[in-house]
Amino acid sequence: MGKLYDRLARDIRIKEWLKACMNCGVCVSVCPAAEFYNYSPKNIVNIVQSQDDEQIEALLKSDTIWYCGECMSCMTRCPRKNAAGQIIMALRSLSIEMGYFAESEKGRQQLVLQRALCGNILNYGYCIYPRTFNYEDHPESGTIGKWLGNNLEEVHSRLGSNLEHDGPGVLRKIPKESLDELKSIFDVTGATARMEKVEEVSRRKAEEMGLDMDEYSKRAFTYAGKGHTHE
Amino acid sequence: MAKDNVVVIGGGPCGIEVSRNLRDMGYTPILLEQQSELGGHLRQWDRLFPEGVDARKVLKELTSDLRGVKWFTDATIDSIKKSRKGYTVNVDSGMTFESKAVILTTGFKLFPAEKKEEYGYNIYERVITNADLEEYFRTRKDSRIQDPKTIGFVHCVGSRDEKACNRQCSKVCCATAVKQASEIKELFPEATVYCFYMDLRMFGRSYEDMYLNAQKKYGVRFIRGRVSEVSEDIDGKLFVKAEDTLLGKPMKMKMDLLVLMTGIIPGESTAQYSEMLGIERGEDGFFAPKDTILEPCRTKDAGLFIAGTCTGPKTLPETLSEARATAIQVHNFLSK
Amino acid sequence: MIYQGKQKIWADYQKEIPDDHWFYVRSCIRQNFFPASEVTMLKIFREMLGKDMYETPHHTTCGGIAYHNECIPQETQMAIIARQFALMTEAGYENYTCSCITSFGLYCETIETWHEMPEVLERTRENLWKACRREFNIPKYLAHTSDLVFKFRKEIGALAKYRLVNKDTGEPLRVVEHIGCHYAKMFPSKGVGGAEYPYVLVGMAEEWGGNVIDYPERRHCCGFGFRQYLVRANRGYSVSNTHKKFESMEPFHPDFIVTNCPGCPYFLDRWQYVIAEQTGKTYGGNGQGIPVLTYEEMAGLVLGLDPWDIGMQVHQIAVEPLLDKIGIEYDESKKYEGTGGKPLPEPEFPAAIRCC
Amino acid sequence: MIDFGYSLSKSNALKIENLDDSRFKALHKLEPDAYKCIGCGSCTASCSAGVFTELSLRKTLLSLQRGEGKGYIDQLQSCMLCGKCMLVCPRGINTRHLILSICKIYSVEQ
Repeated sequence: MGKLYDRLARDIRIKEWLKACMNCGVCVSVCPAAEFYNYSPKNIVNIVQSQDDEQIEALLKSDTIWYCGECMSCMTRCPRKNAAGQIIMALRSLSIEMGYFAESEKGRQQLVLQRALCGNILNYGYCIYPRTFNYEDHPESGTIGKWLGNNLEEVHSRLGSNLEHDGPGVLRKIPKESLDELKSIFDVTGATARMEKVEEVSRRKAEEMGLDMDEYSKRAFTYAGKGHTHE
Repeated sequence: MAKDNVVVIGGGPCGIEVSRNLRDMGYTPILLEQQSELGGHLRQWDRLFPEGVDARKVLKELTSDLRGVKWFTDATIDSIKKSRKGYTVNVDSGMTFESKAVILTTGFKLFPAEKKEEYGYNIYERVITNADLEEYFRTRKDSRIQDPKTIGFVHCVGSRDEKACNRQCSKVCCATAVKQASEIKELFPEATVYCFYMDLRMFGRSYEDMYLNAQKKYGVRFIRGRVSEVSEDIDGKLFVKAEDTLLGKPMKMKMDLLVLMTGIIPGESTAQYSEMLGIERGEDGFFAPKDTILEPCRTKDAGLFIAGTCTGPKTLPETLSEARATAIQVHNFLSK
Repeated sequence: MIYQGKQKIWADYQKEIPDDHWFYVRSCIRQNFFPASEVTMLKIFREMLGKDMYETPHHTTCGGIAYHNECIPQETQMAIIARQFALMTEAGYENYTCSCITSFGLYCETIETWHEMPEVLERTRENLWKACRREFNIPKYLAHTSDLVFKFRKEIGALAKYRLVNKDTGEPLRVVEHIGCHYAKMFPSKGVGGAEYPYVLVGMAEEWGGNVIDYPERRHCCGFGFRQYLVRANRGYSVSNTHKKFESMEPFHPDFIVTNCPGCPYFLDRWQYVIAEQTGKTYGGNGQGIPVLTYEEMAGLVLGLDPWDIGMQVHQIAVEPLLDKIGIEYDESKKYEGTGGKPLPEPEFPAAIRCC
Repeated sequence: MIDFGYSLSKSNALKIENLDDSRFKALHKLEPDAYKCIGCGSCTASCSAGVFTELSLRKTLLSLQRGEGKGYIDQLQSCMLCGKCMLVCPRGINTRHLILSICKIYSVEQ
């Protein structure tokens, strides 16, 4: 029994959601990712179930574990009460802890996501925040998205939001002491450490790739890589 | 010399066969069936695997000579009381029987297909069960079956499925599916027939030939993958998803008919008798015998016997053999 | 389709939802993209139904989107949830309702884990105490806000000004309901109607006069997929999954789509625009799209609230054809106004899809 | 036109209702055993060429049954007709003959 598997086995999500796969394929047939990526949740469960560290390490360094959309459709259907989606979350966490995530295109997206999402949480108290949601990164938000962005205060005020004001309501300004509590939770429960780890590993990887951090982030955000069916 | 009464509860093939054998050994079997006819599930079946023997003929043979068997239909058991002398069995009609031995041949129930919600039985019109299809084979009447061009058989419906609260293999459904797939192909030679299986359990003599025949003679296509969900398209056709696991690819297909192979689960009365008589049950809900290998028909209670599918999924010949074996066990017990 | 078969399943998945006094928490995505939906929800419950919905400015994101992008560990996620519960406990409430489906799923999952593994609950209590000096009770009842609207669908129906009926033909509108994946797929028993045939939106739409469509890809995810949308490189996954749903529902000619998840209406709305831009295909007839509503918007419309008050103008897909079908009155000139009737510059109108 | 930076992906799903199995039916005429495969994988496991290439007779035969064909026929080119698969097939399929028939039928249009 290998070390990587042992670490995985300590994850609550593996304890709860890895039983024994019998390869029936129901997860694959409902999986949104399996339809559009070269991807199979069943194969992932099988590798973890094999407890083979060599294969697990390869998986942790691959694009494969980052294809899942975590819709958890697999969880509803599995006749053995496995949950591929939850198992994948444990794999992703371990990939980050080991620093393996930077070895794959999809894994390298972690830096971009972390900066955006953890930034929003710690600065504003929201996962998504209008001040950091740029039309340039989101042309799919449409002409209305652009309009909303250009007239943010007016439209929100018209619709009854409390944008950046005190008191309750939509997009209210979350009090400083509450943001401090979130920061404190991050420090106590390992989120801050994870952020530092991702920054550090990404910095090293960028260096290795001969990119500065902006180029590295931009590439991670835009480069689709292999595995998409249209390529 | 008149020998003892033996009460047999459950008038399916097992109960009938055990009664006939006891009768032949000089006992007076009292066979109690809660339904209005003897025969159990066999009454609903058309032909039997592997050779396709007519189920009606088998049932007729089994029930042709019941002289010396006191059989009662519409007989629901009120209570069974144990005393030092044996058992007192009270039937709701007011009858009471005394017996030193009681045999439970209470049988099984088919998994209620509607519980597997994602397959849409009783929601999408063209989803039927193996039992419905046998009924159609017998009567040729079912408005849901109208010259289907694409037909699917879904194995393991309510079996090998923890979400359906049944982890066990139901044993006979694979063979039934292969039999039914071949039969429906005989009725609709132009149709394309698919079987969705996880493992094909062709365990009995000449079952493998039945499978080979289904492939070679009938062109039945076997897809290794469990159906994940069924829905209905605007034209009324079924939309079925599965993975072809041997290719590693998700599949979507439209079908005119989908047959759910519902599995064998413990009968309604199993829990009730377990409670009434203190018979242990396994995790799967079936009666647990005293010893699964050496004493499969005995309970901890020396005068109380269990036989047939109330102790787990079995084929018909296995059930009948067990019935005969149980008769001997009962005889040995009563002769002591 | 045999309707009675679904009714039997619905009967199996009843959910106990208390009548009043909820601790209310918001959804990140809804506040960003459909802010008026939460405003409408509170207006209906507080002003029209006279219910107590308590909100504290101190509540925050549940962290769910970050968690599902692996940006924060599970332990952080649980502690943030515990802090929300602490706010509830301190405010003297025991019924907890959230506007977000990702949150709802996480609350269900976390409570379930705490139940299965008491040592994890203990550790969360320690973490929260260490980080925030707070203590918490687990809510007695947990509901998504769509559960609440479902529960009061008859009361809302009694106050309704319009019905989901085509005013010209008298026919019920054809409604596609779309349920957020994390509503019941993880824990079917936590959702009204279960995971396979959820009843929460069907119950509303039918009560208010509509006719719900069941199409082959109904159960399928909208395609958000967290990082699959948030990172541009992955958005092919997201748009392709939405595309699959539209191709599947197209033959049924839906009049509109209603959703209970904050993200889904955004994706189902915006991806129609992208599909039109990229392939020229539109799904709503006349070169238009199929309007996608939140359930709060659907409730607001039948209650006769002004479409521009409840935020129908922040949809990319124009809702006017739907308003016209129902016979809802609106003033087109007020669509793009700011506060106090202040005119705002009009948005651009895409060429590939008619957005009025 | 706006450059979104991505586009619709092609579905991986096999869509059986659009399946064109006319060629497989033609193959079946030549090879009555074409449906007999039980997918056990013995042929692939024993395949001399499969060690060095992607060749898998099991997958090829199954894909052809499902109306696919592209790519798989090219793979068959690496078969050396050594016949080891024939020795191990538990269903006694004449796999060498089958491979030749597949090439005959499927290479026509390609």
